[in-house]
Amino acid sequence: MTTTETTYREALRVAIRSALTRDDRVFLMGEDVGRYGGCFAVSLGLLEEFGPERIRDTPLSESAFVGAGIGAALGGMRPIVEIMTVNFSLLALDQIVNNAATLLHMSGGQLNVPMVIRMTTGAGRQLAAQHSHSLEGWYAHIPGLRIVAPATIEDARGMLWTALCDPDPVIMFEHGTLYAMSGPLDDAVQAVDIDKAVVRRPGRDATLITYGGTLRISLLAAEELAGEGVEVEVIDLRSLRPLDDATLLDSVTRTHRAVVVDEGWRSGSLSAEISARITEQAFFDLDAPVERVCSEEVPTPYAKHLEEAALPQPSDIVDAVRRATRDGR
Amino acid sequence: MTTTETTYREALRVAIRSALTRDDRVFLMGEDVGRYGGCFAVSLGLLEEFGPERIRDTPLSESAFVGAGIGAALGGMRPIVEIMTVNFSLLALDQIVNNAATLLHMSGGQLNVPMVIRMTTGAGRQLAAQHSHSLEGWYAHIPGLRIVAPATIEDARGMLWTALCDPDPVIMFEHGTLYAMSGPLDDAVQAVDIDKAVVRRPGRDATLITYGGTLRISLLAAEELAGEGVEVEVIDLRSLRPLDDATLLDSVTRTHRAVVVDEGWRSGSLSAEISARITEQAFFDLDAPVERVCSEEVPTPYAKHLEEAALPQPSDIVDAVRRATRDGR
Amino acid sequence: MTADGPANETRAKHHRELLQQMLRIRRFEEKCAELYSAAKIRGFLHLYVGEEAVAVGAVGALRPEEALVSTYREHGHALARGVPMESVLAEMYGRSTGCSRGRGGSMHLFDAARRFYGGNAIVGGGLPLAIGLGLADRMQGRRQATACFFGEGAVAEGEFHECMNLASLWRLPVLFACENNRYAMGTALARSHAQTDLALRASSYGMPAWPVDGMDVIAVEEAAHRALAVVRDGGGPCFLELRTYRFRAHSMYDPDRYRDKAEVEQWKVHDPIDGLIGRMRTDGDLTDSDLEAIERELSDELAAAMEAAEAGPLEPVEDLTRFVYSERS
Amino acid sequence: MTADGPANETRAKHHRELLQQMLRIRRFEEKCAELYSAAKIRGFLHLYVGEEAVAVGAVGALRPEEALVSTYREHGHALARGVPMESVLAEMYGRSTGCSRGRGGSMHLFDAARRFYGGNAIVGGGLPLAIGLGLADRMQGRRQATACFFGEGAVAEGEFHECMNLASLWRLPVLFACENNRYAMGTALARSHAQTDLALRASSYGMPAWPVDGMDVIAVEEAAHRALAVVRDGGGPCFLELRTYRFRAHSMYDPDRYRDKAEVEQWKVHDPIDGLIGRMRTDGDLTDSDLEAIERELSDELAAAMEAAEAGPLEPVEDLTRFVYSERS
Ligand SMILES: Cc1ncc(C[n+]2csc(CCOP(=O)(O)OP(=O)(O)O)c2C)c(N)n1
Ligand SMILES: Cc1ncc(C[n+]2csc(CCOP(=O)(O)OP(=O)(O)O)c2C)c(N)n1
Ligand SMILES: [Mg+2]
Ligand SMILES: [Mg+2]
Repeated sequence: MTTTETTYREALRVAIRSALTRDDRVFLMGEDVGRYGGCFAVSLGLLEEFGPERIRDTPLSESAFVGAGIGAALGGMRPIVEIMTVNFSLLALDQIVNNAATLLHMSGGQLNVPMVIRMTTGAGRQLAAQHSHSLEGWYAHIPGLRIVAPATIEDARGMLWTALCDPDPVIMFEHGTLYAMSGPLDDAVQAVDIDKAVVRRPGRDATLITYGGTLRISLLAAEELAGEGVEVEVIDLRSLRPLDDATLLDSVTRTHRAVVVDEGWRSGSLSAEISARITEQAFFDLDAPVERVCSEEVPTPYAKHLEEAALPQPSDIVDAVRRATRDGR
Repeated sequence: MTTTETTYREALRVAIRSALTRDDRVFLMGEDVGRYGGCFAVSLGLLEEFGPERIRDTPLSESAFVGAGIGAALGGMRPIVEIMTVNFSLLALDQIVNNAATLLHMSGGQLNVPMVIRMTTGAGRQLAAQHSHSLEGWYAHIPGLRIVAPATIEDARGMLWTALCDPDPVIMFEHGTLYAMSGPLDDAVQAVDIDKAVVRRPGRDATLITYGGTLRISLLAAEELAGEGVEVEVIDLRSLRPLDDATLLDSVTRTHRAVVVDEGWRSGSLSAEISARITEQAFFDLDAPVERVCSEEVPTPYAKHLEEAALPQPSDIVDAVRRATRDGR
Repeated sequence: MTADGPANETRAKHHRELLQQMLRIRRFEEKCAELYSAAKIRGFLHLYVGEEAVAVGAVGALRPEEALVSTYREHGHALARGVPMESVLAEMYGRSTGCSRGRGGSMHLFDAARRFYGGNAIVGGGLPLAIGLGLADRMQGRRQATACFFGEGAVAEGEFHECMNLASLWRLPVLFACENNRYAMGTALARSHAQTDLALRASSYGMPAWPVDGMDVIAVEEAAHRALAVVRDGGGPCFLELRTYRFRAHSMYDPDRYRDKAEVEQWKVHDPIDGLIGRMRTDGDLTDSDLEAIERELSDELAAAMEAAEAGPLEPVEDLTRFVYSERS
Repeated sequence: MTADGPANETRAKHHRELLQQMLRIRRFEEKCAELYSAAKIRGFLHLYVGEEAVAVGAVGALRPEEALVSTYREHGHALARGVPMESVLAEMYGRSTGCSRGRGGSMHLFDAARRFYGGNAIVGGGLPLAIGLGLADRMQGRRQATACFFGEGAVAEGEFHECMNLASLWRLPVLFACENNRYAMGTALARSHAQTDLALRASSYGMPAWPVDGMDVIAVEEAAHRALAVVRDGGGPCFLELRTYRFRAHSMYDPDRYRDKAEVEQWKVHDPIDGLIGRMRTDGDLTDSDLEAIERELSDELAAAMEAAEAGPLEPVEDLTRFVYSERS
C-alpha cells in the first residue's frame, strides 16, 4: 500500500472532491467555501475546479442556507452544507431539529433527508466564549440525526462518502485543532463505516473513551500511564449518535474501569450519557465509578493560561485513570 | 393560614402581577401576552391592568425580542420575557447562549444580565413532533444560566420573584400539562428559594428523582408501589442548574437505589447527568445501577396511543423501581 | 350569443370546479370543527374558513410536478392539491391510513407523491425548504416552480428575510404566497410590522410582488398564473400578498378576544364562496340544482371519509420508533 | 479675515482632534499586527485600518451617557469611546489589567463605565442588545440614543430584519451604523445581497436611512449628528450606511485571495487620514510640526501601553470560574 503525507484538512478536501466527482447530485454550500477558499481552507481550489453552482458561497444566513440544504435534499440533491463553526449553528438549529430530524417521522416515512452538515467544533485556539463551543452532545440528543466525529486523517477522508450514502441527515464535527494534523494516508481511497467505535490503543487496566479533538491527548495520557505500567485501552467513539455500546461494554467488562474524556462542559455533556450507559449495562463489572474528564463549567476564556485551565489536559486524564485504578488492579 | 383554590396558571399570573406591582423595572414581553391574553391565558387581564408598555406584545421575532430583553436588562430593566414554547426558543438560542449566558464572564464581571425567560415545555397534548420538545436538559448544560422548573402551584407562584431578584439570567420552564392543575394556595404570598431540591414524599426503599411535568406521575407511581410495601422517596429537583447534589445524595445514601424520571429523550437528557453524578458520588452506596425512565427516542407522534407509548408512564416508573429494588431490600 | 357558447361553457365549467373546491374545503373544515368538539380530532386544529379562495386559486395554478410547502393551516392546500380527503381526515383521527400514518395530525399533512411537503408548525419554518426545493429544480434543469404558503405573521421572522434575500439573489424559481389574514394569533398586522404594505416590503428584495384580493378566487388564480409564468421562465422568485381573513378563531383554543365581532361580520360580507356564487348566478352559470348537486356530492364524500377514518386501523404501538431513520432494504 | 479668527480656531482645533484620533487608532492597530506576528496577541484579530473615519466620526457624536454596541472589529470604536489604550492592549495580552480581565480578548472589549457594551463575535448578535438598551432608555424616560455598529454582511442575517422591524415598529431610540466595507470575509456585497443599496433596504422598514462617505470623517460626523438628533428627539431609529473599505485582510488568518490588489490600492487613494490631512493643510490648519507632535504623542502613549501590558499580571488560575455567575455580596 502506498501512502502520502496528508493533513486532516487535505483529507477532507480529497473526500469532498471525490464526492463531487462521483455523484453530480452532490454540491457544497456555505459561507466563504468558494472565493475565500473556506474559512479553514478545506475547500481551497474547489470553486475553480467545480464552479460556483456546485461550490456555493452563501450570504450570512445560517437558517436559510441550512434549511435550503434540507429542501434541496428533498428535491433530489445530495447537499454538503458547511456551517463555518458549531457556534453559528445555533442560528440554524430550528431547521436541523424541527425539519431535518423530524420530516421522515412526521411524514410517516415518506420524506427522508439525505444531506451532510459539516461544522468545525471546539476550543483551544484562544477564540474566547462565543467561538469555542463543543456542542456535539446537544446534537447527539436528537432522534433522526446521525452524528459523527472524525478524529483521524483516515476518518476525515473516509467518513464523508459513507455519510453521503446515508438516506438520513448526518452531522460531521471537525475539531478546529485537527486541520493541521498531518500523517501518512493510504492512497487507495476507501469509505469507512460510521457505525462502529474503534479501539485506538489496546489495554487491559482501564478503558479511556473519547472522540474528535480529545483523542490525541487521550493517547498521550495512555502513553504516559504505560510508563507506570498502567495499560489503558483507548476507544474512539467516531459515531456519537448512535453510540456503539457493544464496543464500549466489551472493553469495560474486561478492564472493569472507565474514564470518559469530553471537551464539552461536564454537566449534561455526552460524557454523562456514556457514563450512565456503562453503569446501567455493566454495573456489576465495574470496580470503580466511571470517571469523567471534561471542560470546566465556564464560558471559554481568551487568555491562554485560563483557556488551558478550562480545557481537559493530559494530566487531568492521567489523574482520572489513577483514581479509577487506585484500588489495585 | 387561609388558602384559596388556585390553578398553576393563576398562580403564575399572581406572581407576574405582584412582580409588576412591586418593581417598576419589571415588564412582560412576548408573543400574544397582551391582547390575546397569553397563549395559555397566563397573562390574561394584565394588559388591561398594566398597559401596553409593560405588557408588550411582540412580533414573531424570537431572536430579536429575547435579545432585546437581554439589552433591556443591561439597561436597568428587569424583563420577564415569555417565549411561547420551548420549541420556538431554538430561534432565540444564539442570544441566550452567546449573550445572556456569557456577557458577565466575557466582560470580566462588568455586565450581569438580570432577566427571567419563561417558556412552556413538554408533550402530552397531541401536538406532534415540532410542538412537544423537552429541552430542559439542553439549557441546563449552559454555564451562566440558572434553570428552574416549578412543578407545584406554590412554586409556580413563588419562583418568579426569587428569579427576578437573581442578578443573572434565569430560565423558567412551565410544563404545558400543568396550567390547569388546581389546588389550595396559601394566600400569604411568599417567595420560595430556587436553589434546593425538595423531598415531595419521604421513603426508605428507593429514591425517585424528577422535576416539572413528571412529578405527578412519579407520585402516582410511588403511591402504587406503597401498596406493595415499597416506600419510594420522591425528590423534585426544582432547580435544574445548578443541581442540588446534596439533597440527592442524602437520599440515595439512605435508599441505596435511584430512579430518574425525565420526559426528555433518554440519550443525553438531564437524567444522564443525574445518573452519572449519583454514580460518581455514591457508587459504593448503590445496591443497583441508577435506572432512567425517559421518553422513547422518537419525534413525538400525534396519535394518542403513540404519544402515550413515547412518553414516560406511571407503569414504566413502577417497573423501573421494581428493577432497582428487585434484589431484596 | 351562440358564438360565445363554447367560451361560456368552459368558463361555466371552470367556475363550477372552483366553487366545488372551495365548498369542499369549507364543508370539510366545518365538519372538522364538530369532530374536534366531539374529541375525535385532538391537538391543535387551525381552520382556513374564509381563506378558501387563496388555496383553490393558487394551488390550482400549479402543475402536478411542482412542489408545494405550507403551514399548520394547510387543510385547504392539501385538499386543493388533491390529497384525498379520506387520508387527510384519517390523519386527524390518528389512523395509520392517514396521509402521515397518524404521526403528524392536522399540522403535518404530507403527500410525497403529490409533492405536498407539508404541514409545518414552526412559523416561517417552511420557507427555507421551499427555496431548497427550488434550488434542486434549478440545479437539475427542471423549469418548474415551487409554491410556498405562509402567513403575514411569518414576515416578521428572520427566516423570512434570509429566504427572500437568498431566493432573489440566486433567482430561485419560488412563488411566495403570503396569506395576509391580518392577524397572527391575536396580533394585528399593524402591531407586528412597521411596514404593513407587505408587497412593498417584498419588492425591496428585488422581486416582482403585488397585492391580490384573496377573497376573489378568480383574481387569485389570475395572479398566480401571471406570477408562475415569471417564475418558471427563470425570472426569479415572485411574491403575492393575498389579502384575506379568517372567519374563525386562530385555533380551537382561541377565545378570539382581540378583534371585534363587527370586523368579522364586515369581512364575512366578502365570503369568497358567496362571491363566486353571486358572480356565477349573474353569468347564468349556476342554478339552484347545480348547487344542490355539489352539496350532495360533498356530503357523500365527507360521509365516506368519516366512515373510512372511523374504521381506519391504528398504527401498531410496536411501530412507534419506525421512521426515525430510514429502513435499510 | 480676523472676523473668521475664532471660527477658524475652533475648526482647526476640532479637526486636529479628529486627525489625532484616527491616527491613534491606525498606529495602535499597526502595532497590534506586529504584536500578533510576535505572538503577543493571539486568537482572532480583526483590524479596522482604512475605516477609522467611521468610528471617530460616529462615536464622537455620541454623548457620554449614550450606549454603544459593536462587533469583533471594535478596536476603533473602543478607543474612540475613550476606553484606555492601556486596558485595550492589556486585554489582547490576556492580562487581568485588560478591560475584560483577559477573558475577552480582541473580539470582546467591554467597558461598563463608558457604556461600551462590546465586542460581539456573532455576526448580528449585537443588534438585539442595542434595541433592548434603547427600549430601556425609552421605558425609563431617558432621551438618549444607543449606537449599534455592524458590518454589511450582518444585513443578511435574520436578526437584522427582526431588529429593524422591531426598532421601527416601537420607534426605539437606536442609531444603526452599518459599516459597509464591501466584503464579509471573502464575500463581496453583491454576492450576499439581492439589494445592494443598503440604505434603501433599511428605509423599507420605515426609518430615515441614507448613505454616507465613510472615508470622510467630517461627513460621517455631520451625518451622525443629524441622525442622532432625530433619534434623541423620539423620531425613532435611523440607519446610516457608512461606505468604507478595509485596507487589510479580514483577520490575521485571511490570505485575502478574493479581491485584487488594484481594487485595494484604488481605495487607499481615499485613505481617511490622508484625506483629512490634505484638507487641513489647504485650510492652513496643520503644519508638519503639528503632525510630528501628534505622532510623537501617539508613539509615547503606545509605548506606555505596551510596557503596561507586558508588565500586567495574569488573572490567577484559581479565578477561572469567577464571573460565570454574579458574586453575592
Ligand atoms: C416560531 C414560532 N413562533 C410562534 C409560534 C406560535 N404560533 C403559531 S401560529 C402563530 C401565528 C402565525 O400567524 P400568521 O403567520 O399570520 O399565520 P396565520 O395563523 O394567520 O395563518 C403563532 C404565533 C409558532 N408556531 N412558531
Ligand atoms: C453568525 C455568524 N456567522 C459567521 C461568522 C464568521 N464571520 C466572522 S466575521 C464574518 C464576516 C462579517 O462581515 P461584515 O458583517 O461585513 O463585517 P466586517 O467583518 O466586514 O467588518 C463572518 C462570516 C460569525 N462570526 N457569526
Ligand atoms: Mg395571519
Ligand atoms: Mg463587511
